[in-house]
Amino acid sequence: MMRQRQAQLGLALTVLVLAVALLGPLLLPWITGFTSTEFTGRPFKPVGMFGTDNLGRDVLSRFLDGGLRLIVYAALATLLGMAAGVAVGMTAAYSAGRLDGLIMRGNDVLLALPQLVFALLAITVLGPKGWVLVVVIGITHAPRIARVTRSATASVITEDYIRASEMYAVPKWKILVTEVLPNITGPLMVELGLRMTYSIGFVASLSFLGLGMQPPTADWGLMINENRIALVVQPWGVILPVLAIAVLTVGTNLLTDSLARASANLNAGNQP
Amino acid sequence: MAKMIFRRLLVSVVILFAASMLVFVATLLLPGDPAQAILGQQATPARLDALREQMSLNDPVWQRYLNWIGGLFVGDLGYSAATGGPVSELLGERIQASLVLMGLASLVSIPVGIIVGTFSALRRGRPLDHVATGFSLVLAALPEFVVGIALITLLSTSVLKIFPSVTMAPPGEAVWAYPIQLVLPTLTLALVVTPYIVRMMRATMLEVLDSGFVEMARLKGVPERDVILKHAVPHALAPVAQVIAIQLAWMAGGVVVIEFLFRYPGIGSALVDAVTNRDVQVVQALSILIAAAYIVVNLLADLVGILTNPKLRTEAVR
Amino acid sequence: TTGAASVIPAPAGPPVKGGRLRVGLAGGGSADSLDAHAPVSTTDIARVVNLYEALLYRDENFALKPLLALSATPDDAALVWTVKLRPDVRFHDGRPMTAKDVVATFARITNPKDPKSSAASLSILDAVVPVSDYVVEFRLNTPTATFDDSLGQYALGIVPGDYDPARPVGTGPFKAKSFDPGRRSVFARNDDYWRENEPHLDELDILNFSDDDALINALLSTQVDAIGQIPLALLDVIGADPRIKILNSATGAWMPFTMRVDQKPFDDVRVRRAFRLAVDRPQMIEQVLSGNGTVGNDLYAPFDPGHAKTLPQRRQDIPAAKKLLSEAGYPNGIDIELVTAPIQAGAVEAAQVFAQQAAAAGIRVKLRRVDTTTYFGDDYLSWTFAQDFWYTRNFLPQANSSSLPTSPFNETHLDDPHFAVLVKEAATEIDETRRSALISQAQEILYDSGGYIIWGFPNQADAYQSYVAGLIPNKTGLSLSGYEFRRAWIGVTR
Amino acid sequence: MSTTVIEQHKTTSALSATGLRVSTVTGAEILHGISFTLQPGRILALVGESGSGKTTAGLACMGHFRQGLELTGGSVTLNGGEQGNLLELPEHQLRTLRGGEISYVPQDPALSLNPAMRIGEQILETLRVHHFGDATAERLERVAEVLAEVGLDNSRSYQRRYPHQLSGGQQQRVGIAMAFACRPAVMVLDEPTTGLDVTTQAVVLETIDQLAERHQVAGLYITHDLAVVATVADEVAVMLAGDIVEHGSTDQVLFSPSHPYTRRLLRAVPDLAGKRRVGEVEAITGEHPLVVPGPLGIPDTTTATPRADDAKLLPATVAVREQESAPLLQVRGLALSYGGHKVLNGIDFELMEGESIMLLGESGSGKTTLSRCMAGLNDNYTGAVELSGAELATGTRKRSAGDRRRIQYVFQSPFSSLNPRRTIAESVGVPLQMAGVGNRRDRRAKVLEALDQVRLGGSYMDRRPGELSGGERQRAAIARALVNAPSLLVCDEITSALDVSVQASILDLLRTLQSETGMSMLFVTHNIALARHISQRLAVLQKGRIVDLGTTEDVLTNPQHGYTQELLANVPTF
Ligand SMILES: Nc1ncnc2c1ncn2[C@@H]1O[C@H](COP(=O)(O)OP(=O)(O)OP(=O)(O)O)[C@@H](O)[C@H]1O
Ligand SMILES: Nc1ncnc2c1ncn2[C@@H]1O[C@H](COP(=O)(O)OP(=O)(O)OP(=O)(O)O)[C@@H](O)[C@H]1O
Ligand SMILES: [Mg+2]
Ligand SMILES: [Mg+2]
Repeated sequence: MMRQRQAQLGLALTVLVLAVALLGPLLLPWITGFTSTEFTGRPFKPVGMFGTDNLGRDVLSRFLDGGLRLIVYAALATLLGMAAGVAVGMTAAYSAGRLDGLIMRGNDVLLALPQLVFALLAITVLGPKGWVLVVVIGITHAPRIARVTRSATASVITEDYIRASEMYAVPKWKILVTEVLPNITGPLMVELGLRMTYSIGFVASLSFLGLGMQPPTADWGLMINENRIALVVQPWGVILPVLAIAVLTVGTNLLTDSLARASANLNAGNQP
Repeated sequence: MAKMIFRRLLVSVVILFAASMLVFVATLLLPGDPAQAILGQQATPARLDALREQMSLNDPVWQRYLNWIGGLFVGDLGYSAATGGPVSELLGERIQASLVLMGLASLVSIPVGIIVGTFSALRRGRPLDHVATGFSLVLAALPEFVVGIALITLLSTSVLKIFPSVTMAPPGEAVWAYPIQLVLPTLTLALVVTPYIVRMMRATMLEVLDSGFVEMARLKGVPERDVILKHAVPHALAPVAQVIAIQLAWMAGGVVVIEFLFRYPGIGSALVDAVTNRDVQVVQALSILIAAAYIVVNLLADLVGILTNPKLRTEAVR
Repeated sequence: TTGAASVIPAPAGPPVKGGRLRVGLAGGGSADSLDAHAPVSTTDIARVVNLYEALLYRDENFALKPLLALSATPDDAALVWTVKLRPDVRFHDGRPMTAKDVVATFARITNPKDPKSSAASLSILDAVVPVSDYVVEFRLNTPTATFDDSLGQYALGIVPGDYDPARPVGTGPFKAKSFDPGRRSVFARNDDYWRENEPHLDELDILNFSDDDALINALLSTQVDAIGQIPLALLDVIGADPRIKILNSATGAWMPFTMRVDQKPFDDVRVRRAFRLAVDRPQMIEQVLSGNGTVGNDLYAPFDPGHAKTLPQRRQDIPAAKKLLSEAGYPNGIDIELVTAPIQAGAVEAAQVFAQQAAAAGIRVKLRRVDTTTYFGDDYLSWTFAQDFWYTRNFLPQANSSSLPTSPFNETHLDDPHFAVLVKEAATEIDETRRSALISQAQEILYDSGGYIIWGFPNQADAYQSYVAGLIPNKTGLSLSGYEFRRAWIGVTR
Repeated sequence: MSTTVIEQHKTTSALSATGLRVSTVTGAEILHGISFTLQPGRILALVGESGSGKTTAGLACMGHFRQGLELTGGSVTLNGGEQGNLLELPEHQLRTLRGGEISYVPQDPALSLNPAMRIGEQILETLRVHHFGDATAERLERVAEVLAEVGLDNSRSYQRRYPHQLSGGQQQRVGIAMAFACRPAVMVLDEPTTGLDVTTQAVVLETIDQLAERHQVAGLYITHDLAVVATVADEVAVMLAGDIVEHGSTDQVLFSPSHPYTRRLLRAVPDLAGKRRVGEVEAITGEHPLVVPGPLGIPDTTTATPRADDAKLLPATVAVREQESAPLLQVRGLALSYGGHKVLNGIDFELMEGESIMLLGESGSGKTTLSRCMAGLNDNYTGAVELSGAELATGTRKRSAGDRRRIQYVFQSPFSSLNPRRTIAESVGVPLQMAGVGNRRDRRAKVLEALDQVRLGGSYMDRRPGELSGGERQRAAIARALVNAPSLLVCDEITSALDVSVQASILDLLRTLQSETGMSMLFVTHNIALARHISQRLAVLQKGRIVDLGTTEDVLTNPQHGYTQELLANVPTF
């Protein structure tokens, strides 16, 4: 019951932020009277409901327009990382032996490289483009996900139902997809939630360091960067996006956390 | 056991080596010419050439790599393109400063994380547990600069004006000579790191508390305090050590944002500087340093795992 | 637009001696140096101004005043300039400053093997000859009526013959005490300073900050006494704090958009005009500078005596811009990439505002933000449409730096023979009135067909604790009284 | 707490539980008010199927309730009740009783001993918390003494071992030593021999018996193994779904049961002598009712009368052996080792068409390894496995689809052999899919047929394993093996994870299927008592070698090898 409440809360929070992010751009300027790039007053003045930003644009309009990209990039990066990490992790665990060792050591090398350095370098080399962000963040996720996937897979592949499939000579990829994958969704969901949270924070952090989304894009991460200087004076430019990011990450975490536990229970039901 | 540790050590060295190669290649890709970057607007072809020669940018790549690796072994990290001085000199103080910050944050977050996690597990489902899990969930979800900015507004500029928001120490004097300046960066870092430890500690403690031997200890009449301290907690340490290792490693590479925010003179801000200045040698040195830190803490965590697990510890004995 | 905030009610009474002033400045990094002749970052400049002194300098009203010189006078052909030196000046190590040192200084700066930052503007210099202990002759290869202007640069500090940046000896009001690149530098009072009663302070600390945020927080939490260059958007708010005072100085510094006149689409003067007409300058000042600035008229050097004040102020005229674009072959508007970088506070913001304003005229701007290093990297001076930042200068040095084919920083790639002739004539014209007339004519060319969009001159705003006294507004564009901390004193004990 | 004190209470009850009620915090009642008393020196066996509440009752005697359970009524008193109701004592008083006055031996010592603590220290800890003796030296002495009492080495170095350095039987004896260390008046033993092989089990039972006798300890012995009950208990209480349905002396309950449940339970227990007719019983825990075939494969729904030697029901064997036809499966010189460890040491045997062989051996003897070699799940063996005269390739992937189809393998644990995320129909359909039955409709039809064969029926098609009981899952697993009509079914301890009654129904099913389809069967088990109920021939495996092979009757009545003789001597019977 507790868990259900948690899932509901998580879903509500996530949907709330997603709704803002998805509908916001459509509802402009109808809802605020301004577009997100229009000037409504001097910078950091209490014009409009939440004041103006560092260039004198309407904060609420920027806010409504600014969630989509962050969410899309973070989601894409997470998915990319999940896809790569899950594929690598499952392959490693299933192949066992030398290949496993090789893959996991390679993984360790990647893990040892500081993520932020990697991101800094990649963005400096390739420029702060959307796909670069997605790929960079995705790649930094992959080894971590691979690790989790590998250990989850390793505990599943000792199960007899995998042996049974082996016995019927089910192709290996099919065993991985139909037998293993559904049974490691628990840890993967946890990982997904964690990585999603992390991606959102990462995209925002890169914007904070001036490496992420580029002006004049309306973007939550960038908004924090642009307006944090006036935190004392006109905090809304920071508080709105920070709140949205926090609510979103907390929401996704709650949701995946409860999903993961539900799925763990489903598996536990299998044990005597 | 010694053999096992030796093997891990060997693997770690190989990994470090591979990482060094990756780092080297990655820095080669940095656009622009470091010499140009240093000289900036004042660059003339003659000066550029001289500087390139001085930085041995004209040597073939493999030779530069070998030179660099060779230098690493004798503690020679090369010369900073930006200052012209040895990298080791430039970084020495900053590494110390970062270590102090990380050390302090660990001193706060590790015991707090372990204690809160344990209590949360013991009070499972009760208000204290809900508060602790809720807090760690929210904190873990917030990007670090948000935590930092929130603390600055709360404790430094707007609400209470207790702590300085930036770090400043006279040259020649260490940052830790002014403890009050360390409060906010330490607190931010600790707040970022603690929730993970709390969550891991809670999860493993829950598992351990449900285990047969804890139940058995209770059925033996062992007092509850001993049940927790002697039977349960030691079993939670190995997985928590892993998490702590990951957090420490994250701190090594991820304090950038926090150091940047508080103008803390550590390796994080040095890294951002170095990347924008194309100070390749410094980027390389820092990357390999952080990689080494990652490998070392993980090795330590593995060691904790081996030491707390008699099965692994006694393997050689049998 | 200089507000009431520029009136500084200093702590009452005569200046108090003693005390330490901690100055926070954003910028700088591990590449910082104390070299008198190679200042790059703002902190470098602040240090150089206080350690070293040039022969002449620009005062707070941007008037050229003698500093280590007593006078600088040209001969009739403007080929030889005679500079009389102040006789009572000693270096920090106690040695007197003489003509020999001046010669050595200029030799160091123009050393062809290792030219320093001002070498380019001294290319006209043939030889520096000591006439007597305190008289020096500058012999030029090109007649230059405004050579004194060149001598008034802060990067031309006179240093002893055996100068070594590791032992930074100058004649300035402060001596170097310690230096930690990218972080902090400490200076002590020069007790033998030649000016009476100055400096007031015992010690001066200059602290580097990585960003404005940290800078302002440091001021608000009294970790520093004064900070240079605060974001204009925060002026009102910071000023509202009774503990804090604001120094708001109008300047001649400018932050232009640069259009390469030799490249499509800007090789067509109609396109350049259209772009200039698309800008709403007052709104630029409002949004980018929060109103703290002076509207520009696509002309630099507003404080030059020859500044063409009579040219009509350009205003936004969307229909005209559209018409011009259409005539130039862009009836459906034009797509353009604007390269911007955080080279100066407000630069990226100005680019965004421009993009927004220009859209009305069918100019679809795509911003490409790069980091400063990239901006000043290989492609510097060859961007088609970009931005730049210049401190206050008079017309001729500025034109020499940036508007002639021979200029080291001709970012607009302007190559107008008529303009070049006018500049050359003005440069040799000793008579000030006539020179001014020539300058006005040259400016008219820029006004009509130049590659710069000069939309305004941002004010320079600094903030300091109200117990700090002696700081005055300064038009040079350098922060905090042009970094002349010899004036500053601590009003009350804190 | 000296022996003399206990002597005084010899006549009174050591522990008496009255009206124990326990329910989950969500309100479901698990114990419906059960009562029993324990006498010094006597052992009460609490028997019942899995989930009937035995452990819950045992723990309630200790005043302990698992997370999620709570006491709703009843009392427990010790030594005639002078300390009052144990369940109402404050925590600290209860603690002094636990491990001291009343102690507990857990089911699984591998999980219940702290893996990070030396065994001597674990026993010492018990003594310390109960202030046994005055000084550490005295306690150390007691540690050595009690280890000797349970028949373990009591040297210092042995005491310094960690649990993982002991075998399962040794671990269990450490558990008993720990429980016995403070000389308790009452001991609760929760299935202490489950998971041990018969030889070790015999030793442990012996130890318990002696300790109880010698020190006048009252014992509550929880088990589901009626054969063990016959060996160890003085009294028996039978539990069914949270109630004690029958209570009496061992002889009375085992040989003249009065409650129908007890009777059914007893009938499900396989006996070595083969006197009881195992199977034909309706599974007690709601298993699907079985239709029992008569001698000629015709369903026989008449009431069952005990018949001797179930295996004789299988007529095919006799016929086959008489015809001396070619063997279906021939194993020659099969050997396998993991690293330096030789697991199989040259196995030779053959299996006729329609014949059932039982492969018997203790844990670790190589049973699973051998059967997996035949199924092709182990591909690193040497030697040959021939099917109908043709040598099989080593791994399943290398075998032809036909070979794969003909040998089918059923895994030991039904809890791990079905993918919890796939429906029964999906899992059962896999062999068909891989055999190239492409059409979904055809597959479903065949799956349904197989499910019918194992008496599950169509309603199970779209369920997932989590919604099935253990017996039902095992049936589904068997259905998967049957769906392609194999010639040989390899069953690896397929009933060892199940309750006796479920085991009975599975045995029934296998016998029926064999007679229906005429397939051969290799039935792997460690439970010798099953021998007469399932197979015509018996092979005894020890340390990777077949040490005895012959007809069931021959081997049981006239064992050749010493190991077989020892097994037969140790098997508990009643
Ligand atoms: N912590 C618990 N929360 C909820 N229900 C429980 C809990 N522990 C046991 N049960 C339920 O109580 C019933 C009795 O469990 P118990 O463990 O006493 O059975 P058992 O007879 O010991 O079975 P087994 O032979 O499998 O050990 C079962 O139906 C079980 O599902
Ligand atoms: N994959 C493996 N690697 C190494 N040793 C193994 C492996 N699998 C089994 N063994 C060893 O081979 C021996 C025989 O194992 P096997 O599983 O065949 O025994 P078993 O008779 O089936 O035992 P049980 O009754 O416990 O199931 C054991 O000693 C076991 O430790
Ligand atoms: Mg039980
Ligand atoms: Mg087995």
